[in-house]
Amino acid sequence: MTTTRRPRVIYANPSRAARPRPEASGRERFWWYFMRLSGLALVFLALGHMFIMHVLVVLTGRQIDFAFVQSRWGTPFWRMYDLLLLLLALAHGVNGARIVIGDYVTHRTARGLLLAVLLAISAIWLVAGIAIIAFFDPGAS
Amino acid sequence: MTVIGSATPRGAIPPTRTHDLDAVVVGAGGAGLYAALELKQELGPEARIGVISKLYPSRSHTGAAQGGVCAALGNTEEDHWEWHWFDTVKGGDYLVDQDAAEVMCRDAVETIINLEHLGLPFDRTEDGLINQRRFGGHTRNYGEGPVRRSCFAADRTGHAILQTLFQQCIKHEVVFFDEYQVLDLALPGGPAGPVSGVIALQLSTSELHAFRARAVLFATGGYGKVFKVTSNAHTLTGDGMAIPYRRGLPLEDMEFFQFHPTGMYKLGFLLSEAMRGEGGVLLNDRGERFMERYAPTMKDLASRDVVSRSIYLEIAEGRGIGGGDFVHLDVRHLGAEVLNKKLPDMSGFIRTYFGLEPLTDLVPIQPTAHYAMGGVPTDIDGRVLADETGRVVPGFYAAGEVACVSVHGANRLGTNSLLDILVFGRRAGKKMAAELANLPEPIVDADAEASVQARISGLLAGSEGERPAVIRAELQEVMFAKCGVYRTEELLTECRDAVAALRVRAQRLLVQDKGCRYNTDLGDALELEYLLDCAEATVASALARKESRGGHAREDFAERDDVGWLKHTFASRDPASGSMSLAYKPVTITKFEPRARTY
Amino acid sequence: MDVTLRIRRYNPEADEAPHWEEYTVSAEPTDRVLDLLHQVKWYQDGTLTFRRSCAHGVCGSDAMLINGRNRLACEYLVRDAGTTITVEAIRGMAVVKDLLVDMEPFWDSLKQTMPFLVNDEIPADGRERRQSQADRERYEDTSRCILCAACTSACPIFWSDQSYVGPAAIVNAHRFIVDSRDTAKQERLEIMADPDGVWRCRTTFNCVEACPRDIKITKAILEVTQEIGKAGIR
Amino acid sequence: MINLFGYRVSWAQLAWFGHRASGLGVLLFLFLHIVETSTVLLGPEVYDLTQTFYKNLPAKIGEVLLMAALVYHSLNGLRVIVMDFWPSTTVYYRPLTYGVIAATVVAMVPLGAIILTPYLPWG
Ligand SMILES: Cc1cc2nc3c(=O)[nH]c(=O)nc-3n(C[C@H](O)[C@H](O)[C@H](O)COP(=O)(O)OP(=O)(O)OC[C@H]3O[C@@H](n4cnc5c(N)ncnc54)[C@H](O)[C@@H]3O)c2cc1C
Ligand code: HEM
Ligand code: SF4
Ligand code: F3S
Ligand code: FES
Repeated sequence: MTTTRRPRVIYANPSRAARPRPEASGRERFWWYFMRLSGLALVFLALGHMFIMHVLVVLTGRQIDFAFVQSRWGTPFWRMYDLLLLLLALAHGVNGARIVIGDYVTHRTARGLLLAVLLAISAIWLVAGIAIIAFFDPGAS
Repeated sequence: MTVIGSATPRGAIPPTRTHDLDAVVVGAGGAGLYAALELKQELGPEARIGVISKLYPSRSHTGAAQGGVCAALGNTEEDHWEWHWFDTVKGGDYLVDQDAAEVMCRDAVETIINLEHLGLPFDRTEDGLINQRRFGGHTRNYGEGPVRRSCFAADRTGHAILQTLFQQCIKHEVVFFDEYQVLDLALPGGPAGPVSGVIALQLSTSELHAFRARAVLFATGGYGKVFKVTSNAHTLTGDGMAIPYRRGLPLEDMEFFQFHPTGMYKLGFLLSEAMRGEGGVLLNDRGERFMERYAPTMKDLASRDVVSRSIYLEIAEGRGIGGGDFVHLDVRHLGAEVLNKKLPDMSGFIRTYFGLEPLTDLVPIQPTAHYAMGGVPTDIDGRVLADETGRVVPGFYAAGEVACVSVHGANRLGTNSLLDILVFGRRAGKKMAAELANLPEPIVDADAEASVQARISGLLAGSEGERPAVIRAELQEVMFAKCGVYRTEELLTECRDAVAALRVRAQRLLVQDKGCRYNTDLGDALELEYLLDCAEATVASALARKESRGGHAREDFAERDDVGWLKHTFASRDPASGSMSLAYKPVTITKFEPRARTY
Repeated sequence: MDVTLRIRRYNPEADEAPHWEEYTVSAEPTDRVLDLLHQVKWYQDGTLTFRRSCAHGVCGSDAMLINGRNRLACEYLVRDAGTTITVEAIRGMAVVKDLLVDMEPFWDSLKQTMPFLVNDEIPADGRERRQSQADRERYEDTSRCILCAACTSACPIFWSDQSYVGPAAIVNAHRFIVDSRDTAKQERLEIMADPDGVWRCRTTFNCVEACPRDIKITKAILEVTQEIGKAGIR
Repeated sequence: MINLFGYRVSWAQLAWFGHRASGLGVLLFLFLHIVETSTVLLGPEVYDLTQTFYKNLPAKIGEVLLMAALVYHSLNGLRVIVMDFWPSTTVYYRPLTYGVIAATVVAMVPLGAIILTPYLPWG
């Protein structure tokens, strides 16, 4: 076998004085509850959206086209519905992605960087999404 | 045999590190942890109290205890500590030092209450008090009938005790040196003392450390691993007994070893007395309930030593199952309710390890080496005695199974061991705290450090010899067969010679692992040496005692002999010449005159 | 019968990298995997290194990754393990040598949870504190933990990020949080509400499947979460 | 069960992994969806053109996958929520997990059929 390598002599503090005491985090608590409550809302919003757009449309023999959007976003109810869906899905999904990054990227700076990127992208898409719903003019043709 | 690992043995051992502490506790079982906690509480947070343990504290064998710990709380029915005192003395076949037993039984109540205050999860009565149940040998009004005296946390009382004490030690910031194996005492002035610390091997690095302190407590547990079939953990190798013994200090009453009747066949794990308490019976090859012959009144619930001997006799007369060396425990008739609710762990063991279903199958059992009544002699405050005259070794304390106070005499009652480790662990801690200021400043024992270094280098240097496991297996075999439940002059003489021969062979051990990290192969070799020392003292003491009493049963001297043998054995070995000598100390009798022991 | 043991060996003093080694040992169906490891260590290769003590599942020394799952080597029988058995060290903790891992971070996590009863008041009569059987029952399950680390080292979250305090520590915090005698509940809940505390559990249940004591770990974790909710930690 | 990454994968662990993957997948689609929907601001021609990208079999299969991901994610999310707020239900985590997986499969049969049928070569 190979020659003996001297182990690094470890003079660990045998008392194992504990690391600094962990601190409560209202932030994580908020997001934990948010994921669950938004999830509940999304069951209706997201599944409802998918059902209408991809199932009902077929069953009623319609098409998704500009006209369809026009008629839908002509009513404030559907606009509000889609806005809420957008906000919740984005917040829920992006926070989920944040959690996933936190789980797998343990290097401090890398994690920070990735989260910043995620946040930036999400912000842009959020603004874009709101803009679409807000600025779409159902009267135009 | 070949050497595996690196080709060249490691040259020198890394330099010795020194730690200055106020007091050192060796062993992190119930006894050691309670002592450390007490030291911290007495001396305040500034005190540097170190607990050195070769296992992580929560791995200590105290955690394996099942049944309970007794104290005359009287929570469910009338009880008095004097009754408990009597039971202890009688259970120990009158070899008990009655002043010590008095202290234990009196302190028991306060100690158990204190444990509750520390957070121990005792089972509760309807009124929210600590619940209590019956256990073998514990009686009301000096033997009138069974009494509920055992306090318990389900069927894992030991686990609860160990956890609670470990938790409180964390709270009080006891310094733990985990996975350090103590190899020697610092005794710069010779065996008479004073003790000024210990020398230990850090298992993770193989470095030697010198711990200097004015007071040292040994609480290293038992040595059940000298026997082939035992309920004890692999790590119970009698280190704490062998170390002072090698330095010429005596070991008391080593011939008294308790064999528990219902060990799982071959494996040795305990099947609690509760199995018979609930109605289980023992059967031989012919399906006879043989205990009816040996103990007509108590039958299967006679005391542990009696039942173990009866099983042995059945086996010796060829009525073991299939002529083999085990009998059956029959619990089939207890029903699913009792087995699954009252004895869940036991039923689980049977299912896991035997693949048997206790409801339909007979369970193979055999007596298993369980508990060392003997050990390092101490007074009622844990101070180690240098000889049979009662001279103490300054700065040296012992408590728990390693010690012999003697509260168990010739046979320990169920639940009294946990009580012993708690009461005397705590008392030793208190005494150490009180005496600390008056003990001499610790000084270095350069000789001891050098000799430990030499020992280890010697073991690592050899490239041929026998594997420790081979010798250990032979030792366990011969001790179980010849110094076991039943003993005779002939068997013991053979055993003595066999142990001596093994000691010679053990001078050339092959340690294959030459590395520094967790060299558990080296650990095996060191522990084997300790086992051999304990075996030597045990056999010598047993050979000399020509009577039968409690755990020591001689076929050739079947009767108890109070005239000749109502005394404690002190076995010691002269470190210079290597010759063994035995001395005797009278039993302290304060209240209960020896009487015939019938149940 | 003969059993093939495949053991993942690693000795940083001698090996560049971990590697698998095979050993053949003869065994009875009722032998424990621990017995086989002993056979190898005692009679074939003395350098094989692992922890063990009680040999019957009560001390928590020998959690290992055996046949793809965390178990105690002393509780897993050849009968169930088959004739080819793979053994490696538990995940998420640094391998110090062979099957033995660095447990210090595990103890650190445990210690951070204040794993001890806090209550300085003693009943005036000097007797035990009273506790109803129902209150006692609440921490029965979690007080059975033997600190073997099988759960924590089976948790996928812990595998990827060891700053997660881990199920074992939460189980031990739970034991005190729901103990009616304890007076530091608020403080414990604050600790458990750390970003690396209970929030990181993704209800994967690997811990539950690994626990040799069959402790309902995920239930305990979620009960702590609920208590945090009730206590209104910010 | 299967032995992935050297650790035996239990159904519950698989369920968690599926939840994570489906959540991320849906999020990714959400980002795409916003981009694609933004063309609605550019007038009917552009928007209708983008919509034609969705009207073929591969896209429809993607649509079914998206649907499956969302259905599974929401059912499993509901399972998680139930356990979170009633911890005693964790005892039934195995049947609950099987139930979620089975329900997803069952739900996807008609849903998939509705979406795919018009685009199947024989449909
Ligand atoms: C299966 C079983 C069931 C039992 N049930 C009961 C019961 O129901 N009731 C009862 O009263 N009694 C019972 N007993 C007996 C009782 O549990 C033990 O006698 C008692 O726990 C011993 O405690 P201890 O503190 O002396 O030592 P242990 O708990 O054995 O601890 C020994 C400590 O010493 C350390 N150590 C050993 N050698 C060294 C060294 N060289 N260097 C450093 N550290 C070292 C170890 O690491 C360990 O921490 C039972 C015993 C067994 C085996
Ligand atoms: C339809 C109803 C939905 C429900 C009921 C739901 C529920 C949940 C719940 C409870 C969690 C937390 C899981 C945990 O902590 O283990 C979660 C996580 C997550 N969700 Fe959803 N969700 C829904 C829709 C969505 C949508 C539309 C997206 C994408 C935009 C999404 C993306 C995510 C992501 C990325 C995570 C993180 C996964 C993880 O941490 O492993 N979810 N969801
Ligand atoms: S909860 Fe179970 S698996 Fe985890 S440390 Fe405790 S006993 Fe081991
Ligand atoms: S495996 Fe891990 S994710 Fe939660 S349920 Fe157990 S702690
Ligand atoms: S050796 Fe104690 S749990 Fe396995």
